Amino acid sequence: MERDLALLIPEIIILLTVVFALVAEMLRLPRIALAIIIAGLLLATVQTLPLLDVNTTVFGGTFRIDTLSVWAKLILLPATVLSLLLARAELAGTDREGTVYVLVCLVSLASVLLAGVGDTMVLVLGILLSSLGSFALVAYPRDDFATEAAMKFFVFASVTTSVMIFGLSYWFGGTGSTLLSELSRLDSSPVVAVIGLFAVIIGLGYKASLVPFHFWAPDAYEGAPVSIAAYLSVVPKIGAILAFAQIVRDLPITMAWPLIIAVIAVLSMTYGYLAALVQNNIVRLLAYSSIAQAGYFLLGIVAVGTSPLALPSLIIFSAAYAAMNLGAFAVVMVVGRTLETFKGIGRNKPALGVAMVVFLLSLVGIPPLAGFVGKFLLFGAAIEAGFTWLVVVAILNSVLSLAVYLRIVVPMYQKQHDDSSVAMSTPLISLVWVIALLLTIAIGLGAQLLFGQLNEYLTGESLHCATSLSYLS
Amino acid sequence: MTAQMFFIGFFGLAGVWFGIVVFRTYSMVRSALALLFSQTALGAMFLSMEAEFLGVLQIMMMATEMSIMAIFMVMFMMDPGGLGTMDMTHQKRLSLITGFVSFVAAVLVAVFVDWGPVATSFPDAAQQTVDLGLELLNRSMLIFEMAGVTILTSMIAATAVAIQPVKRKQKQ
Amino acid sequence: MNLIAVAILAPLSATLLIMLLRRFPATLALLGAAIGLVGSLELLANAYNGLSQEIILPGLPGMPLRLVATPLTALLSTLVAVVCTLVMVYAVGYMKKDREQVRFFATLLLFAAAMQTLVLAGDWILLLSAWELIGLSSYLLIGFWYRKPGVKSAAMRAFLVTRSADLGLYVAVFILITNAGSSDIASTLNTSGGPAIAAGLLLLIAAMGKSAQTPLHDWLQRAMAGPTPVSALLHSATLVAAGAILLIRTAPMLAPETLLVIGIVGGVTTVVTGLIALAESDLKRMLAASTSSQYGLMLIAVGAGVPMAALLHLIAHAAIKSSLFLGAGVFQHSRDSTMLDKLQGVGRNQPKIFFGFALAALALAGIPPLSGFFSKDAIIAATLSSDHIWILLPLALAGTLLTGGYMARALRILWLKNGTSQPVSGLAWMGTGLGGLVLLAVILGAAFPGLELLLESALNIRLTENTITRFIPEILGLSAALGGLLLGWFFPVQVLLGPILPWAKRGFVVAGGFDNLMVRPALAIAHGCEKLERLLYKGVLATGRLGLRLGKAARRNDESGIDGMIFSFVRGTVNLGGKARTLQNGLIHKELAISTIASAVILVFMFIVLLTY
Amino acid sequence: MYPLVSITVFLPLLGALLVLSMRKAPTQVVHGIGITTSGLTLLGALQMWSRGVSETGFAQVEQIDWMPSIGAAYRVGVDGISLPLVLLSALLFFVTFIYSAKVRKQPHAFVALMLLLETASIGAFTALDGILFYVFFEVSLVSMYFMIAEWGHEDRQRAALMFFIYTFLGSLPLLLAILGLYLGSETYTFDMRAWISDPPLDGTAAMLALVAMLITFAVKTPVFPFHTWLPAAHVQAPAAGSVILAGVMLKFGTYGIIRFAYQMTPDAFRDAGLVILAFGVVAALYGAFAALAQSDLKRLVAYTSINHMGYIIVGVAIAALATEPAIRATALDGSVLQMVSHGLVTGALFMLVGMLQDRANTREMDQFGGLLKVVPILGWSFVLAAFASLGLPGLAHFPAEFQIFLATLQVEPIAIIVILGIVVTAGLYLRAIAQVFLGEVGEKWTTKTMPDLSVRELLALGPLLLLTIALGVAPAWVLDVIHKTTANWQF
Amino acid sequence: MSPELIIALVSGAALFGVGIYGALSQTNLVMIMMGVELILAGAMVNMVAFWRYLHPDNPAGQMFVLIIMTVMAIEMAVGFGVAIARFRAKGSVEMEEATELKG
Repeated sequence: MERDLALLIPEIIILLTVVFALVAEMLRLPRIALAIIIAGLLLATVQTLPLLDVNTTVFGGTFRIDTLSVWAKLILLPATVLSLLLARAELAGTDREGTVYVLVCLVSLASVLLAGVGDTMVLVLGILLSSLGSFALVAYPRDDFATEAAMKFFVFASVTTSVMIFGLSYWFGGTGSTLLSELSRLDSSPVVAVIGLFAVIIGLGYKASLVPFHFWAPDAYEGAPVSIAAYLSVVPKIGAILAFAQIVRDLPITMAWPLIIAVIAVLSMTYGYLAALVQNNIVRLLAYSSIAQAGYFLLGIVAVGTSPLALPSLIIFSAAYAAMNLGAFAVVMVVGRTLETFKGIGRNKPALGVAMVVFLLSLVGIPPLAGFVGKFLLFGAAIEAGFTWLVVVAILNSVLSLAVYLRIVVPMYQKQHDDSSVAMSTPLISLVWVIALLLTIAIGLGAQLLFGQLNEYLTGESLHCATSLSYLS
Repeated sequence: MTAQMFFIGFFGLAGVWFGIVVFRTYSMVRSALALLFSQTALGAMFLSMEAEFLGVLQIMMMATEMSIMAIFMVMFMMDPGGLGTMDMTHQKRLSLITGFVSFVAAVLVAVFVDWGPVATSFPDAAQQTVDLGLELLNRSMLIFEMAGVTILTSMIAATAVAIQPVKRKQKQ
Repeated sequence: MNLIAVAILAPLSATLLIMLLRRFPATLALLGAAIGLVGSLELLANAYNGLSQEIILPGLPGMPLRLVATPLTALLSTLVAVVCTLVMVYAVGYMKKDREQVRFFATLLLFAAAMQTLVLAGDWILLLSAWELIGLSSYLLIGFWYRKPGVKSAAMRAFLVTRSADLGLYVAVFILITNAGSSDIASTLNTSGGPAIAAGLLLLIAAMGKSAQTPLHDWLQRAMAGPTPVSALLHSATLVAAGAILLIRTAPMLAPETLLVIGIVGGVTTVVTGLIALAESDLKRMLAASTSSQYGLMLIAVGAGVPMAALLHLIAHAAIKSSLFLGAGVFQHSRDSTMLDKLQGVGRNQPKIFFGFALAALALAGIPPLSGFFSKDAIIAATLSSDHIWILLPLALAGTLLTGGYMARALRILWLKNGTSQPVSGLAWMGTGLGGLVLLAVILGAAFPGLELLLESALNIRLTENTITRFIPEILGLSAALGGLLLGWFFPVQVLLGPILPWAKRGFVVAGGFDNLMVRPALAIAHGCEKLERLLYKGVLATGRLGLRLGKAARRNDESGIDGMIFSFVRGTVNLGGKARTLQNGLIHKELAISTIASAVILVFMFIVLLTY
Repeated sequence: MYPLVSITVFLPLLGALLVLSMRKAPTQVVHGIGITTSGLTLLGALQMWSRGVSETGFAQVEQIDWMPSIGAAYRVGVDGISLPLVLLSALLFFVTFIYSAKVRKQPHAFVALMLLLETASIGAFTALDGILFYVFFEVSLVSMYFMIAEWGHEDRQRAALMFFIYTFLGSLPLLLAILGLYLGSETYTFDMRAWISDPPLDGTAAMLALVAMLITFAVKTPVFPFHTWLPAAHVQAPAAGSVILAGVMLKFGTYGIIRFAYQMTPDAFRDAGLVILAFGVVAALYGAFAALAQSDLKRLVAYTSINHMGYIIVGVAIAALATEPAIRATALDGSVLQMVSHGLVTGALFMLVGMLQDRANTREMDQFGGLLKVVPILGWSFVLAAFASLGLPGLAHFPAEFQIFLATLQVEPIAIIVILGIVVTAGLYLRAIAQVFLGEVGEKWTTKTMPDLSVRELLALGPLLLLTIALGVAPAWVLDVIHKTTANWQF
Repeated sequence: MSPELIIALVSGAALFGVGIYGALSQTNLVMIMMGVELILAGAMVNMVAFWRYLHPDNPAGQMFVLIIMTVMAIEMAVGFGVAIARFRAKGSVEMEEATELKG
């Protein structure tokens, strides 16, 4: 028990942070709440570092401390901090802004837990926890849009989650356990495995906004404050994706689940970019783009278990995605929500323009930016898993994505915008996009720093895959 | 046909029937009450499956929950009494088909999957509770704690969403 | 210092000096030409003494560039140098009033250097390079007065026609190199069989282009748009000669079949262009046509298997034709025109020049003891010895006859009647150059036996076969020449040519000539490509638009769900309480329904996958 | 030994950062930095040249671990194929900087972008790592997009987009191929040397990878059906952009075809040789004919690029089809030399067209006439460059094309039909010269409206023209380097 | 295979079907929530049955039921929170009136 708790120190720190922040919020001291949370999250991040070499489970396998979950913390907690800075910039002075910070922190906790999920109950609670906070965050402005968005979000979430729970009950029937590690028993009863997986696809598909469970996402992002949209598009989504990876790691490969995930990946990428192609609201555009990016994540999922590249690629793309997406949203906060506001911004604010271009090109996957490295590894993993066709589709979609993102870039460098006023520009936002920019470039160039760590670590891990990473020197 | 079987079937049927009733009335209050009955029937069904702790818990929790729900019904409905015959549904046929298909699919799975050997022995009620307690505080402690955090979050979230800010009113 | 280098580098460095200094162009040009001439002469002297020289330069990998001075090449080099020098002397006078002497002399010298390279080249790559470079410099020279109307098209045509024909040389060179495994000309001459025939015919095409053989003779007449010294140079020993020189040099490898084709091409050319010359109303154009005709005669000689005869005629013709052109240039200056009807009687104003001109004309016609007589005689002798005597001999005789005819006609027009002329400046220079060339034209015949001996000693090419006595060809040639002269002097051209006169005046253009056969189709293809290009462009844009449309469709789908299906269900919704609710888009339940249906599909798909795996 | 190659590659990047950090610096200073940096880079390239290449494999290799766990590293080095291209790039950038020292519109961004482009270009030619190559390849794309979009002419946005989308679309298959090669390699490495010495793929996989790579490089080169972006991009690009685009970036395509397609999937390439050859022939002829139909001088030059690049494709295909090492070496020598020649000649031509446009604000040929009289130096330079472009002996293109055609005839005689291209190009250039420079001078062109070349322009143009002649007269100094590699080609 | 298990599972399936119908067909947020409750009830029935007849030795089954109950309660609570917020903003919790966000 002590050992388990020691391994859960980062999570515990987050929880304590929440408690203290709540107190601060009750005292109407939002700035202090924010400070506490940021300090707590950073502390939790730091406390995660000693766990880098750990590969174990706690509480009888219900939670996994392994590469995915540790790196999820290392990626998601800093991303949360950045989101909080954005939120502070956007929401400072509004009523109960501290609640937002607390909820963000809780959702991050849920996402972090999801990334280490080892038990179906953790999965259920993780999704629920992350959804609950998200509803409140989306509804925070309490205006027409926000409440509508929250309502739709809620309906979608509750229906999909409950269907997932219903489906998961069959897994218990099949294995007699709620542990994911027991899923290999389902080898003999594939129907049950399929039903359960189907349920998981629905539940996590909703959470990661995969087509066809994506409908809530554009509405929610549009209705929510931009900073919250940025947060939602990054942290809970990555948590859900990593949870997905944790689950499929234990599925018997014989039931050919990668194929169905590949199909969903194709749907997500294609639909997301197609829909993004006609958006004039940049937040919506980025929402659809994040749907498509989720499809790219699935390229890593299909390779889990067959390619040693799968997990590293997922992690690196997560980091890349977090950096570039947060950066793009931060720029949107500065410039404004519509395409029109972007006109000429590249000339008026060259640094900001360059940053946006970098983020968007990284989202497209142009080297040497972070998005490229991530996608490249994902492609490699998928090819190694035998999904070359999927990679071809992904690459074709990258072309589509180019069109999508160029729709933002092109007006940026078009004719001069008359009034060079911007929606909002505070040092905080600037700080965020500068950090995101540096990270986007740094991850692109220094992927090895991440990868070396991952590789070293993964070699010691017992994967289901026959190959190990040892020959990848 | 054992008694257990009968009771399970009976309460199951009752639960389903009240479930259907939920969507067949034009009054939300009635719907809430129907749901209450449905859930209670399920609680009884659990009891007949010798899961006593769960059964009791179900009945107690649902009673509370549904009463709250009924109160909200009154708050939000234009026609809480269901005096009119206002239809509260849309895309009915599609929903019907979907619901029916889901039902059939689930039944098919239930019937045609080889669930393996039926357990011959099972712990008595007291042992169950002990087991559950041990499970709660041992293996599933993290889950338990997560549930707690989730409840905390739901409180924060619900209040954050629902409570009208004071400042804003002043502004207006 | 190597003499080959002197022969080439002297004019080349003079070019560069002129371009750099931009002054004393005439002096430098003369100096360069003279030094080159000395070099060439010494080369010839060395060759006479049995010494041959060679320079090997790094070129393409495995294919070094060579310059060789064999008796043949040394002789040709000397010829080029002599003519160049004399033309240069003449040009000093001719160009006195022109303001762009720098450009003129620089180009002229460049041309001379390129020509020297061509004749001295010992490997195919260098020969090809020089071949193209003389094309370039002739383009520049012909286009010298680029602002004059017609000049640019003349220059362009000259370059284009020759370059098109040059493709033959390119391919022939490739074939020869492939076959011999070396680009050395000497070693490729051993080629035989199919490659030899193919290469020979391709070389003929190239030669036809450069030597303006029918049907590619048109450009040469148009090239008269350039200054007269240029014409003199191009038409005598250089540009046009390149074709004949090429065939002479490669004669050892030419197969009998190729030789026959060459002979026929030459024969046809000599007759066709002879007729054109006869009908021509412009002195310089007439001389140009005559050049084609004379080269036709040379090709007959090559075709008859006696390239030596061709070579002799080439040498004689070089001196003669440059004299004629230089004379024509003086006439042009005195009357400001080259049209024959404006030049009537100009000979009386410039009697000395006319005397030289007439001597050269007679030499060209083949009147003994002028040089042309001997070379023509050699050609006719060659046809007599040929296997195809009945084809080649009549053609050669007809060519000779026509030569006499048009030269007599020209002389008659230039001498009879009176006209007024203006004084010509720089006459001294022009006279000197002209005099030198006329002198050569007159006396070169005496040098022929010596030349034959020289070349025989080098065993480079086959000698005139003396099996038939020289008497017969002499008689035949002389009578044809005299007959031609008499006809030309006494009968007007209308009588001589009769019905074909208009056709001949137009240069026997077949099917619209070059324009219709080459330019139009090329432009048509080009415009076709352009159309295709537009189409492609549109195609790309259309694809882009398709993508956009798909995107819009995706959005609509999101807005209204799978419309048709759901709409009918929703329409059935009863709306009670008098509260009409309008159905709107963007409804969560529809989206949920889509999700549900889609997930059902996914489930089915999963089971299908499950069953198939 | 200091890391010369890396210094040469990243020197421009340093310059770019310097420029960006000096936001207040006046225009002249900025251009001065650009010229100096590119000049130093040129010196670096020259020193690389003096260090030479080795007979086997790559020389001057520098290597630092980057992502060792997936076998990606920073590896640069040169061989006889890349070294001339490096020198060419450095030179072209240098002269382009001199030429564009007049740019007044956002000089900081311009110079920084150009320097970035220079790093990307030299980097792409020296990269010996699959990922590194791709990185440089894409960076060049982005820089060029902004170059066209920002400093281009009338319809620049559209052209830039077209360029970007087209080449980006084209570059993705390469990514796929690189992944394939990577996963096919025994030790999971991105080392291009390993891929070359031991081609990782065979059979259908190799063919698929080949097709992917060919698509990429065919778009970049560009080859006939994929070329539509080129005229648009060229016409709209600023003169400096055109020079770089034609002089350097088109070479990525042909370089890639040799380095990747040919060297890494040699067997598949040989199997597909005839098809590639056909594409090359069609491209060469189509480019020539399409150029003939143009009335816009810049489009004309752009289309002739397609023609010249077609010859290179022909050369490479012939090299693959050839069985004799000597012939293969000839074909490759010709192809590589053709890249260099094309860079010099077309660079000069685009510069000249740019100078004309600067003076006249039009590129339509029928607007001009008799300009030789007004701007003799410009005119004669154009004539020289045009004749070089049409393959006149003694000028840069001749030795290259000669070798290509020679090898073509030896290997696939029917393909010699491609030689028709040289007549068509001759025709179109003569037509252009006649229309623009010969004939009567138009009234509006006086020495006032159209001054002759300035010193700056001469300095920019001079090196290119001199090298054009030098390469034509004595190609050996470049060919020796190329031949060293091609003569020892290992298959 | 025990008939009790089947009966229970069929009941669960029926509840699930009804719940799905409700979630899809209702126009009102609260009613949709009821549908969700029924789906979850179905899941509970399944879980209890599986635990009782297949894996009584694993208390995780019961635990899961507890969790599902929690989920039901929490969803209801938060659902009402959202509903209140919506009601305040718009005066109705009808889904069909929530059409501002689309596209």
